[in-house]
Amino acid sequence: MFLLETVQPMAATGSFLYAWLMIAAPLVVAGILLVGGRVTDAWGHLLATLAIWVSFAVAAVIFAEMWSRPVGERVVESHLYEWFSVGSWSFPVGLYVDPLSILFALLITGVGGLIHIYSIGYMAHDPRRRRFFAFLNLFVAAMLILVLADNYLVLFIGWEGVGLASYLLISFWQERPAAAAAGVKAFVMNRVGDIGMTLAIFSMLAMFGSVRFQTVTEGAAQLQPLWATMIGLFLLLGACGKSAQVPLQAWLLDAMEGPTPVSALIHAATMVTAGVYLVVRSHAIFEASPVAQLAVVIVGTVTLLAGAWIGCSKDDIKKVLAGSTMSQIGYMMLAAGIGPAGYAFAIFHLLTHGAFKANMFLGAGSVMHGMNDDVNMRHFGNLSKYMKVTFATFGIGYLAIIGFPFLSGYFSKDHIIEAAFHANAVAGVCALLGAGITAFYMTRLMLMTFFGEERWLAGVHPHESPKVMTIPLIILAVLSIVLGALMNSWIQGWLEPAVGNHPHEVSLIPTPIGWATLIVVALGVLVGWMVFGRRPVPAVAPSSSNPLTVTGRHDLFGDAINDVVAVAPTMGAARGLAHFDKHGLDGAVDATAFAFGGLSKQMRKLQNGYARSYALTMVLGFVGVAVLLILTHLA
Amino acid sequence: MNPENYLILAAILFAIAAVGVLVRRNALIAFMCVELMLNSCNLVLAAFAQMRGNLDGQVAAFFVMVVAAAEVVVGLAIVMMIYRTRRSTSVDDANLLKL
Amino acid sequence: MTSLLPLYQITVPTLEFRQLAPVLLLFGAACVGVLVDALMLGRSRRFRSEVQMGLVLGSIVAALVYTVYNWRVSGGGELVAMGALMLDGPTYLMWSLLLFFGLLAVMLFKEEKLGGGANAFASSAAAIPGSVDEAEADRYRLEQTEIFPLTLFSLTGMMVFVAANDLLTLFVALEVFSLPLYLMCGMARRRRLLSQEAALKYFLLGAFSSAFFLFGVALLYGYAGAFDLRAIDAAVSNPVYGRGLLYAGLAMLGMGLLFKIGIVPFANWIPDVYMGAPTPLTGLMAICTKLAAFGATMRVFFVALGGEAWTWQPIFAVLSLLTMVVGSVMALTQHDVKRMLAYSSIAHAGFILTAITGANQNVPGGQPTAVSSAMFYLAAYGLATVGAFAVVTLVRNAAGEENDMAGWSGLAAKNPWVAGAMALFLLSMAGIPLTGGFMGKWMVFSSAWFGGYWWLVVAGVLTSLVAAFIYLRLIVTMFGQAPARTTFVGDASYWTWIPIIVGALGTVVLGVAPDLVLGPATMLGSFLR
Amino acid sequence: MTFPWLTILGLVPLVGGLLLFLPMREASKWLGMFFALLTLGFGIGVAVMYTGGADLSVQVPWIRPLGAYWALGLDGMGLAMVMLTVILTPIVLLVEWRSSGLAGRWSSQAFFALVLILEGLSVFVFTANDVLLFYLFFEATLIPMYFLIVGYGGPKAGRAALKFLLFSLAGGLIMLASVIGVFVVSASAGRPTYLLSELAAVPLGGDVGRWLMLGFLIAFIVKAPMVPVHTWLPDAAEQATPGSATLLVGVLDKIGTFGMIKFCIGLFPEASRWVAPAMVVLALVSIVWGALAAIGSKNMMRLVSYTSVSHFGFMVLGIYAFTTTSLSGSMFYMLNHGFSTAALFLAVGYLVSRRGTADIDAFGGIQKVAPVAAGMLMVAALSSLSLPGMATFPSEFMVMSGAFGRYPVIAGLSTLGMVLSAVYALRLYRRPMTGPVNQEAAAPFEGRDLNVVERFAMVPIIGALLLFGFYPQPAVKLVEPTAQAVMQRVQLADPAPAVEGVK
Repeated sequence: MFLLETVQPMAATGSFLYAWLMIAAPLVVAGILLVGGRVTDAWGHLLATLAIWVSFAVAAVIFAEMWSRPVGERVVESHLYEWFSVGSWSFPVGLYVDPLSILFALLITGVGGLIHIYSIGYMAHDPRRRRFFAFLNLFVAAMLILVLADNYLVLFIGWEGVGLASYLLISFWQERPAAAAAGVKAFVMNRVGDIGMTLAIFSMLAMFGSVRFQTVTEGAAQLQPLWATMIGLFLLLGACGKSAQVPLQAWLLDAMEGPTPVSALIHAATMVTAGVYLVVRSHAIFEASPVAQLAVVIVGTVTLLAGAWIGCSKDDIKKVLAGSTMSQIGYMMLAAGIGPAGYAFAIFHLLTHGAFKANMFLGAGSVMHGMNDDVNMRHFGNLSKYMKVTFATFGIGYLAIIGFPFLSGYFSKDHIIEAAFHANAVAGVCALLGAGITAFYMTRLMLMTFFGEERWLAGVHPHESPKVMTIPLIILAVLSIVLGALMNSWIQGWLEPAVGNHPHEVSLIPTPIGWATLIVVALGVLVGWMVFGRRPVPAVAPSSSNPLTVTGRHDLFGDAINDVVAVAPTMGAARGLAHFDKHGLDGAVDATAFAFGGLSKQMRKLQNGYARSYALTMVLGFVGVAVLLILTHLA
Repeated sequence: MNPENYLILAAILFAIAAVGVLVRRNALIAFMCVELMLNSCNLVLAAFAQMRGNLDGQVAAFFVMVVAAAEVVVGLAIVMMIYRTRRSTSVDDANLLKL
Repeated sequence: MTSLLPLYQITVPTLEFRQLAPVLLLFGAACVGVLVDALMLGRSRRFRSEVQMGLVLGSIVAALVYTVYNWRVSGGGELVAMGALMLDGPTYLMWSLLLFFGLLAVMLFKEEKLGGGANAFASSAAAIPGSVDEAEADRYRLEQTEIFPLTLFSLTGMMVFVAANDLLTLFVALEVFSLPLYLMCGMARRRRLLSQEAALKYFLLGAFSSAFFLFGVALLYGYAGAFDLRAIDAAVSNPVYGRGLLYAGLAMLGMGLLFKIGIVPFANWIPDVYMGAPTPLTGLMAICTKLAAFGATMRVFFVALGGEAWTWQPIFAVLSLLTMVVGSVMALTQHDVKRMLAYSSIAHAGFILTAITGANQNVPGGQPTAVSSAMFYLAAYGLATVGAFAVVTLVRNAAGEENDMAGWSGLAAKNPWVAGAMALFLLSMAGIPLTGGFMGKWMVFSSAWFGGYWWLVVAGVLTSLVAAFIYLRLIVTMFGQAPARTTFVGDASYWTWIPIIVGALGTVVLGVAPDLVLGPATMLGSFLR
Repeated sequence: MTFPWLTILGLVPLVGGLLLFLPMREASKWLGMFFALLTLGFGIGVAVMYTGGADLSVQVPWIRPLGAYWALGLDGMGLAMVMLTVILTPIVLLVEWRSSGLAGRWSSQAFFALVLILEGLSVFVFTANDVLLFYLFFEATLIPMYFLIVGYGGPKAGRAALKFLLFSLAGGLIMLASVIGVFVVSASAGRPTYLLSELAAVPLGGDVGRWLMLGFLIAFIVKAPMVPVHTWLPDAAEQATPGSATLLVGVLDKIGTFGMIKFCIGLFPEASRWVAPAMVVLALVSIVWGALAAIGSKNMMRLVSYTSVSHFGFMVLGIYAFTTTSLSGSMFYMLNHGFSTAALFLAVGYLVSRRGTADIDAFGGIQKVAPVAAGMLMVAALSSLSLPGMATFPSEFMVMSGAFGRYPVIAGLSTLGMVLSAVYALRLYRRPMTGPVNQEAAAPFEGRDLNVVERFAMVPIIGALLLFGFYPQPAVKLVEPTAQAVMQRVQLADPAPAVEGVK
């Protein structure tokens, strides 16, 4: 292990002084909308959208200023106030603006802003639109706290804040029991991950007496290996929860119950990538523990395959995309676990994925918009004719994700696969395989949705969405095309102050592994076309005994496993304890009372009303006393 | 004669009287047994006065007699009252108050 | 002085009239009371009870004043009446308490408004229940007022009992205070059958136990050759004769005393007698008899038998444990309020006995002794008890007092003040803080602990929990249940209200500012030996 | 002697409460509220004086033969608890303004009187510097609480109240034995005293100290309440009105943890160190047990009270972990938990008052018809699950992170409580509020979302939760000196960071 070069943060100056505005704007607006009530119904959504763009503007200005600074001055720490301090521990609230976090801020506010605009159209007729925008703003604020925090505890505030917002938005249509349940499930599973987060924080406090990124990064190398591993694994657990990585993946599919813009923003572009951010941010810890690193690689690899598997077998368009999201985040995890070589690639893929996946989710939303909110792809077909803009933009996203040359996914994913091969052949092969599967199920999605015959349900009249929805799609599609090429050779250098890696040379020309990837992807597309493109798709899912399909349709039995491992025991214990309290503990108390009552009734029989019996009792008592006297004297 | 014999006699008397209280139902007889117990005490007092060589015990016996007389007055009054009400002097008949 | 009457000379006994004034006052008033009953005939007959009450109140108040005055003047610690009585700190303390509670309890005797112009006692106890005589006596208000002089006689006996310095005086006093009580027990106006039965039982068992008592006295006399307590103490320290006599005497004497207190297994009489006796008298017995008996027990065991403490302490410990448990447990399922209070009084006796078990006499630093602890407890208990029995007389149905707990349900809705006062008394008995009962419990338990009996304290607090349930049950009945239909709160005169109000105030004062009573009590806490 | 502010602070509500027993008409409520607000005013005044450095303690001999004093004083923890009491009381009065006088209940005048008496007694409990004085008021608080349950509770209130009283009395009486024991030991050591400051010099170590400490501890465990003597709380809370339940759980139960810190540890530092491992385990059991039982509860009031069992587990964990952080966290938690539980009970109470039952399955889709009520319940539930941004988070974090330094495994396992808290809190929201609108359940809510008074009552509570969530520093600094004093008393130092030389 080598000690990484780190850049000392400097105090905030210039536009950095206003970094807090990024968080404050959406937070304040969320507060206004929630407290203000119906008064704000008419213009609330506009205000909310404005707030996000204000944040974006601030982020952009800061980004520009950061770019203009020399590399050594790009990490800025701005202390806001003392949250609390106790004993020798101090927990300040501060912002940590560095090349990594500003990229996130741009992603969050940029994609967030687009999705806000999109939502204006998407949620136009929802009676609780104001609340929706308030929650979205709350989410953006929390997410910004997460990425801009200068220590793990403040990060945790954002971490939980996005969890809350995610819960609120998944359950947004709460009159649907499935949505309400999905929200709770998401929150609770995230909380399981939070065990890891909190334990990591506790461990850091025990080890360093501080949770500042700076302190942890500098001190990580001095950790005992055991503790480094522990902290690493704790962090990984947290990351798994938030990023829906195996084994805490089950909530993400259910989370698709939320409105589609939510799926796009939270469950594709931003929140679910927080785990990757966390691992990259904590790179020093992982570098101190090869075990933890390996664990990250394993989790990432397993998840990228698992997500892809699920993506292959779902008919629900959003769930396919959700599986795909899991899978893509698996790639990022894998990259982040590889070590210094992978951090930049993880972030790179994260950014491009944010663009094209948001694009596709919004596209799916647009499709649903035209299909009376149906999500079953078996009821779609031939939509390319009726929804041209949606089709075009979706198509670009499709090409980007499968890694069509020179679109954004091509650069970012190939780098990961290549890096994976260098680090760990097994992971590399899996990643390569995953790329093929990705191509397969995305092809399936495209074919079932936009091509083939029309399998629409009665009364459905597909139509293109309004401009307010298509314009964000177009912008995101453009980003999906150019982002990869723009950042390919730039990202490593840019992130150097944050992750301390020296850039590798990356070229636009495919390497041997790159070629292999292209071939595998092409194969995937071909197979997809062979299966779904050449013959009609049944409108009802054919029953299948293929274990792969069955497992995939059941989300790899994630719910069943959770049920057996956690839910059933917990609920059983809960009911058992509630019952035991009433009948066991209270029963014991009642039994004692009852026993005393019975004793009392028995003893009262001695009080039989006969004076002679009383006299006898007295004499016997006297004898007893006499015996006692004798006994005490013998003793 | 050994004065201790008086003590033994007194003890026997006391025991007999006490058993009498326990076994006899008739309130008057039970009451008489109590008096017998008091008298056995008198015997003890007198015997000890002799043994200890002072008169205190004997004087005390007189006090006891007076007290016993007073007790008789009260006791008979109560027994009479009960008898007039219930037409019975059985102690066991009076057992309304119990449990 | 080892004998009462020296053989060859007869001295004229000297009586210290000032010191003896409280006793003599009561005794004199009692005698006058007898005459009043006998001589006020014809027209003046109807004023009898007023005159009697005046006599009683006047004499008790005067005696109380005299007691306090004597205490200020003499400060305690002198033998009077030829060595028959010891006027030391505890004596003054107990006299004051006896007179105070006697005064409170006797007020209930005079309550006539509640019963529609008649008090709780039979107008003519000699008349057969249900007979023409009785009806006539009721109709023409041919009231006998012997209860008042009888009460005074009894109080006189109690005062002598707690001050007696020799066993013979003790015995005589025992009878003097018991005999009137036996009689009065049978004099209830209503439910006379029960009342008479109570009298019979009380008398028979009381006489039985005093025979044991007397036998014990005789044996101790045999052991020590004298009746004087200090002579016995001397004999215990320097034994001349075998200890068999001592132990047998101790046991029998103890039985007689514990019977009067009501310590299990000598307490069978308490529930029956308390239940059958007229309620105002129950109030008097519950506190004054107990107080006197405890006072005498402590005097005998601390002064005369203090040298044998290691012998009787374990026995007392066992008995107090037994008493606490039996009293509390048996009260748990009672439905009759008076009977419940009777059982609870047994339990309280057990709690107080723990203080005697501890037997801490001369403790440093002006802390409470066993005597002051027990007396404090009795004071707190007395206030609550007198008040509680006064409330019992108030809660009535068409036939008289409503003693069934079912009839008490929802009392709070009918008269929150009465229910509130009762709740206060019950809470005090349960030992809830800010009431006198709590401080009392604290005192007796700390006394026991000082004597090394910490396990008894633990057992005591656990028993307190059971005991608390008893009182809480009645509180729940009064406050938490729907009002019973046939029960009402009687319209009483101030003779009932004064004890209730004094009881309530006293209970709170003892709980909040115990120093007022505890200070003097602690000062007077040690017997002169 | 200075002006006895603390005595006045306790006497004002006591006198007010007693005054309210006098017959009067509608004015009684206003008078009651006046006294509650007056107390609040005094409380704020006392807080200002305390933070200004004024010495507010009084010490007057009270029962000389016992060495007991009328000794009142404040420390950070005491002030926090006093403030909690005086803030919650007017809120409770406001909430119960109408409902206390419903048919089948006692008069609302008596309710106001009892609440005020309870407030006064609580103030004395939290300020007593004398063991006997503390004990006296500790037990005395039971009585008004008992009547509050009996007189205003549900159909089984009598039984529940009795259970509450008997459990508390059981603990209290065991404590009485120890209180007496302390007297005996101190008297044997020379001069009897109950003054905390003087008892500090009395040797209360060894086996005797342990036994005496256990007596205190058992009472506080019952009071807090911790598993396995917690079963009285759900019953009492289920039957009590929301206002009474708030006072019961929010204020009265705090005496348990308060007592552990001030008396168990203050009097018996050595024995407390000895018992700490067991207490930590018991705390963990309480955390998990309470949370699970909350999940398994069908009655919302029961559910809320079970959450408190869990939360008290955290407080106890923080206390017996013996670090400055965890202790401060516990004390801070005591304050926050008061607000958090109040919010929960009041929010649930609003639902119950309209629907007439607390059965969680009797509701459904209420959010649609009563969004404000739903919002309140949501905020309350979030504070219960210690979401960052809520005041409960920093406190729970301090407890666990502090405890982690000494008992990593236990503290680690206690994080299970976090997960379970999410389950019960969201269950509490989801069942009544979400899903399809249950017509029968929703009818009573139609057009009857929270009224102005009900909203107004929630504002200070939620305000406090958010304020201390985002800016806990003042509260932490208030209680930290107490934590440091405890650390000094038990002679333990905070665990040092394992990695040296990093800053």
